[in-house]
Amino acid sequence: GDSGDPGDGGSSGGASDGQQTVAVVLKTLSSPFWLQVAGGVEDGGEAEGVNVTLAGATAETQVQEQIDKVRAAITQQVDALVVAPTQAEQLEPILQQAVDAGIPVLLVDTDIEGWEGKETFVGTDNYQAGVTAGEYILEQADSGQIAVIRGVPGNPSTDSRIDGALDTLEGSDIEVVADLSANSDRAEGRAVMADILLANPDVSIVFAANDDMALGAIEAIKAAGLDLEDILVVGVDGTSDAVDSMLAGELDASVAQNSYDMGRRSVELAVELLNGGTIEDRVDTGVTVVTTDTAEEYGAQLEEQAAAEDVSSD
Amino acid sequence: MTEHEQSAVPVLEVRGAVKRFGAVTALAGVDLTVHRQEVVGLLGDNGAGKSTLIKAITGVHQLDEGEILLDGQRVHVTSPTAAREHGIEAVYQDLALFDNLDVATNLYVGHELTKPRGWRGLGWLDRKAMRRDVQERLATMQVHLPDLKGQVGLMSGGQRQAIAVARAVAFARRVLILDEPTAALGVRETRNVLDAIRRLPEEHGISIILISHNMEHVVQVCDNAVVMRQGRVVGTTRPSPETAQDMVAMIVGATEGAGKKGHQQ
Amino acid sequence: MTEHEQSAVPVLEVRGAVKRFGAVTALAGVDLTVHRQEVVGLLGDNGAGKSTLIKAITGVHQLDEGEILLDGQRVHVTSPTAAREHGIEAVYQDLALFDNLDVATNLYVGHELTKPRGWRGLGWLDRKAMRRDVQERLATMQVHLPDLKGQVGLMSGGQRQAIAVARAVAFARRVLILDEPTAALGVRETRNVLDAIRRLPEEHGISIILISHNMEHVVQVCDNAVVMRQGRVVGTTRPSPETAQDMVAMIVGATEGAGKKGHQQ
Amino acid sequence: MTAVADREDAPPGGPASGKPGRQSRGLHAALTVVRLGPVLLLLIIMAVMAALNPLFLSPFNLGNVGLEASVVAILALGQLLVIVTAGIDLSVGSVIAMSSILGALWIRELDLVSGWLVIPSMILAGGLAGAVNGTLFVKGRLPHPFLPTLAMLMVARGVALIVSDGQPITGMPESIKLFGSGRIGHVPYAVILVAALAVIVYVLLRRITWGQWIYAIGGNREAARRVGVPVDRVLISVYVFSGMCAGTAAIVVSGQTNSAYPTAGNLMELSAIAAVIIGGASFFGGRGTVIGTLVGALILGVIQNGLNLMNVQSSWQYVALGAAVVIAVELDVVRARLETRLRVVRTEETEARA
Amino acid sequence: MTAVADREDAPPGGPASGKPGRQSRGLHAALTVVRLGPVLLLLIIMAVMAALNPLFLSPFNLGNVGLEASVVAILALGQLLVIVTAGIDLSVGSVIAMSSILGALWIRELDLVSGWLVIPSMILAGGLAGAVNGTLFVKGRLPHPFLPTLAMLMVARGVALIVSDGQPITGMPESIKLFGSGRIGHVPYAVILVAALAVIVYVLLRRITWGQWIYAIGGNREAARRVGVPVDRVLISVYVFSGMCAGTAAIVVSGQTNSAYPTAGNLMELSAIAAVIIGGASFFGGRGTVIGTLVGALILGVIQNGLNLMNVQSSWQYVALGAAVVIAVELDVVRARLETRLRVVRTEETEARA
Ligand SMILES: Nc1ncnc2c1ncn2[C@@H]1O[C@H](COP(=O)(O)OP(=O)(O)OP(=O)(O)O)[C@@H](O)[C@H]1O
Ligand SMILES: Nc1ncnc2c1ncn2[C@@H]1O[C@H](COP(=O)(O)OP(=O)(O)OP(=O)(O)O)[C@@H](O)[C@H]1O
Ligand SMILES: [Mg+2]
Ligand SMILES: [Mg+2]
Repeated sequence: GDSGDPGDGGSSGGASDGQQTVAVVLKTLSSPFWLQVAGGVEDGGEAEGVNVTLAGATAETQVQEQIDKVRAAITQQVDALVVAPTQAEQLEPILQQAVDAGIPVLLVDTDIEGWEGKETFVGTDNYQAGVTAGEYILEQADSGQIAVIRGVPGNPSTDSRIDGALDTLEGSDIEVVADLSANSDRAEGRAVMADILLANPDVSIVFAANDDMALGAIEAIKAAGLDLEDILVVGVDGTSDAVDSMLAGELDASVAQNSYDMGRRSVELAVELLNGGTIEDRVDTGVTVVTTDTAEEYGAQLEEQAAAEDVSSD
Repeated sequence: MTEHEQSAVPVLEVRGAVKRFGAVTALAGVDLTVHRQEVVGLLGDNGAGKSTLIKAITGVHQLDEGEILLDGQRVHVTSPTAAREHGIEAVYQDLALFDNLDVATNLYVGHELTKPRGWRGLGWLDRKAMRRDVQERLATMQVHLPDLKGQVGLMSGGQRQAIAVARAVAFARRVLILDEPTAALGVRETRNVLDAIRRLPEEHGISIILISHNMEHVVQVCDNAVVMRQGRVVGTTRPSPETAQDMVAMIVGATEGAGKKGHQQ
Repeated sequence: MTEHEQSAVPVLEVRGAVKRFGAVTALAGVDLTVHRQEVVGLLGDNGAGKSTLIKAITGVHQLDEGEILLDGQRVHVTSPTAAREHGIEAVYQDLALFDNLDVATNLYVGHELTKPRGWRGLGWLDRKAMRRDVQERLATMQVHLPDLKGQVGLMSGGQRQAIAVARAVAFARRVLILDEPTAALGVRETRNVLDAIRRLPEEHGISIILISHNMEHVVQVCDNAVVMRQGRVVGTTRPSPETAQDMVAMIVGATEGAGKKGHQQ
Repeated sequence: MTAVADREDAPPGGPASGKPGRQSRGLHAALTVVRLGPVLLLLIIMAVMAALNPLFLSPFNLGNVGLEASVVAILALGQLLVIVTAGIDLSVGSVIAMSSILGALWIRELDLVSGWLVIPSMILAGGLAGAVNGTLFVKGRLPHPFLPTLAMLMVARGVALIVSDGQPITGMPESIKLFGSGRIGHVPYAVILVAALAVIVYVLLRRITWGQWIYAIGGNREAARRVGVPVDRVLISVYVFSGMCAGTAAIVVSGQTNSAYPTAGNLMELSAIAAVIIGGASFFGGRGTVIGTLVGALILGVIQNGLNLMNVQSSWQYVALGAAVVIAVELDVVRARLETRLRVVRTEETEARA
Repeated sequence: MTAVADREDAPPGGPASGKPGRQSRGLHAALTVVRLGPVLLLLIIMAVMAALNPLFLSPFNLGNVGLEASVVAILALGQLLVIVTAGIDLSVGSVIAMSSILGALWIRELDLVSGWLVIPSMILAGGLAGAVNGTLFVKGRLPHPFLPTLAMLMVARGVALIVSDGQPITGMPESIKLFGSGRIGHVPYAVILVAALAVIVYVLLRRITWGQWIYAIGGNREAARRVGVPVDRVLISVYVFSGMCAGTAAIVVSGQTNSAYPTAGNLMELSAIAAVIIGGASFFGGRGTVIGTLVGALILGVIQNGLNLMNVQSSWQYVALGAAVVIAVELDVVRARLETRLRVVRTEETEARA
């Protein structure tokens, strides 16, 4: 630890063997997207020769849990913190405490606009992912009826994906006929889609805020006896399940946020910073639209990057 | 029939009480009159409707038909709270105790002694005063309780009943209703309760309704006995060793009532 | 003292029973002997330990010290199920009824009549047989129940007790324990229960322990009476109109016991 | 009780004394209708939904409703047994995830094509979790199953996440997919599964001794012990059964999504409990019926489906669903009171004529 | 009860009869320790955590534990009252979100700089939600508060989402931020708030009549009615109080995050209920203490904090937390049994000496 002793007790944190420790607190570790990020983090840590500790709340909506995990990292006086805030501004007070305790903070995936304390932001924002999805949809169809499926109501990351897409589609001939939530759950995605199809038999486009719900929606479409060829289904995240579905010719596209890169770059940047280097204050990892054409290649890349069996690094 | 009956307006009068539970008619038009300082015995077979009648008087049940008069005034006893405000206290057959609370607390729930007296719910509990008081009240009934701070739920059947009786006796101001108050009591405790029943009307000017299956007790303490069968009053008598057999006959339905009403149905 | 006493090995024997609840000593070394076809009265003040003793015999409580012998064999009655398997049935003072179930069901819970007879939990319920049976059993006690399908929780105090007594009487094979079985019963129902107590030992070869506060009943039906006070046996007598006064004296502790044990403490 | 307060002023003899015949028949009909209980409630709610949205009553949509309510219904049937014993099983949602993941692992590891090995293994996994719940509660002498089943809620979710590595496992055998989306005519297989399970639960609960014991334990646990009911064993078996129902629900969820995923079944326990309670069971034990439970699950399903059909926004759905639940139980209270009232009036009439 | 079964073989007179003095003093000490109850449990768990991780006992971290446990503790204190009446309040988590959003709207709309207007309005909003809960339950004559509070769980979340438009509202006045992260020495303000609230609840529950009534209603609701306790009013007030506690918890949550957000407090109701039950309250009503509840909240907080410090992965945390909860309540069962046993032995000894 470099400075600013927050407690009187603690020895110098997790650096058991004199190595530097980077604590990575993601939103959660229980979803394919975040496991991908975790894979990047681990590889980054291994490549740079630092200890990384990975943590995440039990679900993306458990803000309080994440705050507790950041607090634990401060107590341990880690050398640097990489955080993917579950809620942007809501994490600012605790992250400012970390900065005040002399721990540099790097943000990944979700930025906190206007917060001076951060060292950098690595990622693309979710709104941008939504915009990209919207653009892709406009490429494929210039008119039709779209149904959008949201995540847990009030979850900013899934909400801004939808907002990005809806803002992009505004003014086009695509009409939004359904806007419902399926709590980021696959089974609920299926149920909601089944109801949407009944009320709006002419739906031709489906955009879901994550791949899980998109895959659930596909099951509903199949069950309704409709042809998947006639309906454009787009998800977000580029999970391996989504890739398999695209390879099977079911899902049409998924907007991937290059999650692995986010994880890896953030650790690399943290180490650079700890070694006295200066880093850019914004690193865009970009988004990729994975389609049936690119699915194979992207899938292979995923396979290679997948997190080790046991994501914990201790 | 008793000396009181003509003396004044009855303390309590029930007229034409009807109470139905779904398809069961528990009370089929019951009249009951209780005079000042009178002890009325309410007799009847199991399921005759005695408990239902007294629950209607104390506001636990609402009558389907009929009316209740206190000191000649028609009242709506819509809840047990209302009955208590009219000075009516009861020992129910199922005792209605708080098994999770100790003896002292059980006696005072709903009548708590508080430091600023009038404050009801917000008053500071005066536990010391209550504990002192409890000792006295239980002493008059000579119940042995192993521990006044013990949970009432763990006490013996008789101990529980004694607590319930002590509670009602303490707070009755106008009418005290006792539903089989000595059923679980020991020999001595029973004697004490019967003594209290005899003493209280004089001492505190209250009237008592006693439900009992024990003819001896009824003869000992009651000024008047009302016999019910199948939701109806089938007779009233002045209890004495001589009329005990009559009363039993009325209860089991072997004969016409000796009182003003005949055996119906 | 009774004719049975020397005749054979006692059906039930309790030796040196001690039971403590935290700081309360409910049984402080109790001995009890019940012979074949004998009716033993168990008397004592409220809180004397009568109910605790019978709960220990039926396996509801486990004794801290002491032993229980059935037909001279030492047994571990670790649960009420074990007691039932030994042919012991009891009416508890708190009745232990299922308020949510109807009369017939209440009588048969734990003893259900099923179609493949031996099947216990998985047997098909023979509701018709049970309902037929119930009618009979209740008829012998002459209780009026408004509706056999009514919830027991809504019945009157005496109706409930009658159901509990009918249940125990039906299934006892060796020892029947009755804890104040007539406390809530009407005149006629009480008479019927007392009759049954007198009849059953002969007819079915069972023994009975009767807990009661009513000396008259004890004199009428008991072959032998055991008096407890404060967790100890303070005397035994052969009940008769003449010894009734003695028994009362023993109960309230006014005199030394007339039986084998002296008044202690 | 308050409903009769206004009648205290009526003259003795009662208002019904004079009119026999016609009114009586009307009364009888009214009583029959009102006694339908929760079913009446469901019909009212369905009528409202149909009025609001013409699509609602289409046979296909009714199939959808059945399909969507089926998971909650299966869980609720297991939960019913638990609630009748005055217990609660909070773990069922997580157990869905664990069971389906464990079943899916079989498929992946052994390359099973047929579901007939996977299905029993899912049910078994659920039963195992239930056995742990029941044993902890009963043998651990805990006063209430809230904590052990809450612990299982966490542990089962954790196990699901750990063994699946947080990843969904896609690809289910045909037999399982059938339960997820297959239909015979308009009737989904899942609905047939629910019906079969309901019959089983009905028989267990009402026709054999075990069910009698469950009601007895719920009515008075100590009394059940005293009359020789093997209380401990019955209680454990009830939790095992609830776990097996969760395992059965896992089949439907896996079939619906053609996959097993570790976050499946999240919060489903609350819906299942709500269904049982809406169906008239008592939290204090001893009361509850199979029909009521099914109707409770259907009420929740109908409301959700109706709101989706009308494209009500999720934030408004929360409000609408909450309001609908309250209205539903409130209607049932009114219905029950009306029933008592009608019975009393009928008795009055019978007596008046006699 | 089973603990004494093995003693049936002991000769009459008992094993303790011969040994007075020394053993007695040891007994007395043991009994005193064992009677500490849940506190003893907390100490054991803290000792384990300290052994596993040296950072745990640092004053700063203990402050962290207090801060992290404070939200659950505040909710649990309100929930305690509800559970003592044999009820349940499922809405508290959502009410946190609704209260904080409503408070934050004040700030945004009126540009309030001071918290002294916002704080009461958050508490008030919580109380209002509680009033609705209580009124629906009591005046609606519902048999159990599960459904109305479940409905409020949904409605309050919906309202929070609707009025905030799904967006968090950032920027809280200093006074609120103080409760979120301020400390006096090592003691967080939030902990002081909890302590103050605990004293209030203690007084309400144990020192004044209202508290007496709460225990009475929980012990026997019908009896309470018969002895003249204003049951309806007391029940409603209990839900209002629980709602106000949720409003108070909203202050701490808003302070910690310097904002209000519509998903705040998610699932907190389960933790709050768990804390109350771990603290020894009974779901069947009539039992529960303030100290126990605080200890229950602290036990959850300590376990969570310890796991975080050891950087246990969230999937394993589920398993560990579940296991820890079961072990904790199981230890308490053992402790209670030991206490009874020790009391009996002490009585035996006293008698033997007499
Ligand atoms: N709440 C209720 N619901 C339905 N039936 C009831 C209810 N309360 C009482 N009854 C019925 O009404 C009748 C009268 O009951 P009640 O308790 O008044 O009798 P009782 O005279 O007190 O008898 P006992 O001497 O046995 O106490 C009985 O048949 C009983 O089953
Ligand atoms: N479970 C228990 N826990 C604590 N104390 C108990 C328990 N059961 C009984 N006691 C106490 O033990 C003593 C004996 O009780 P018991 O019920 O055996 O008396 P009893 O002779 O049946 O009296 P009654 O004639 O009043 O029924 C009483 O002081 C009672 O308070
Ligand atoms: Mg009665
Ligand atoms: Mg007794």
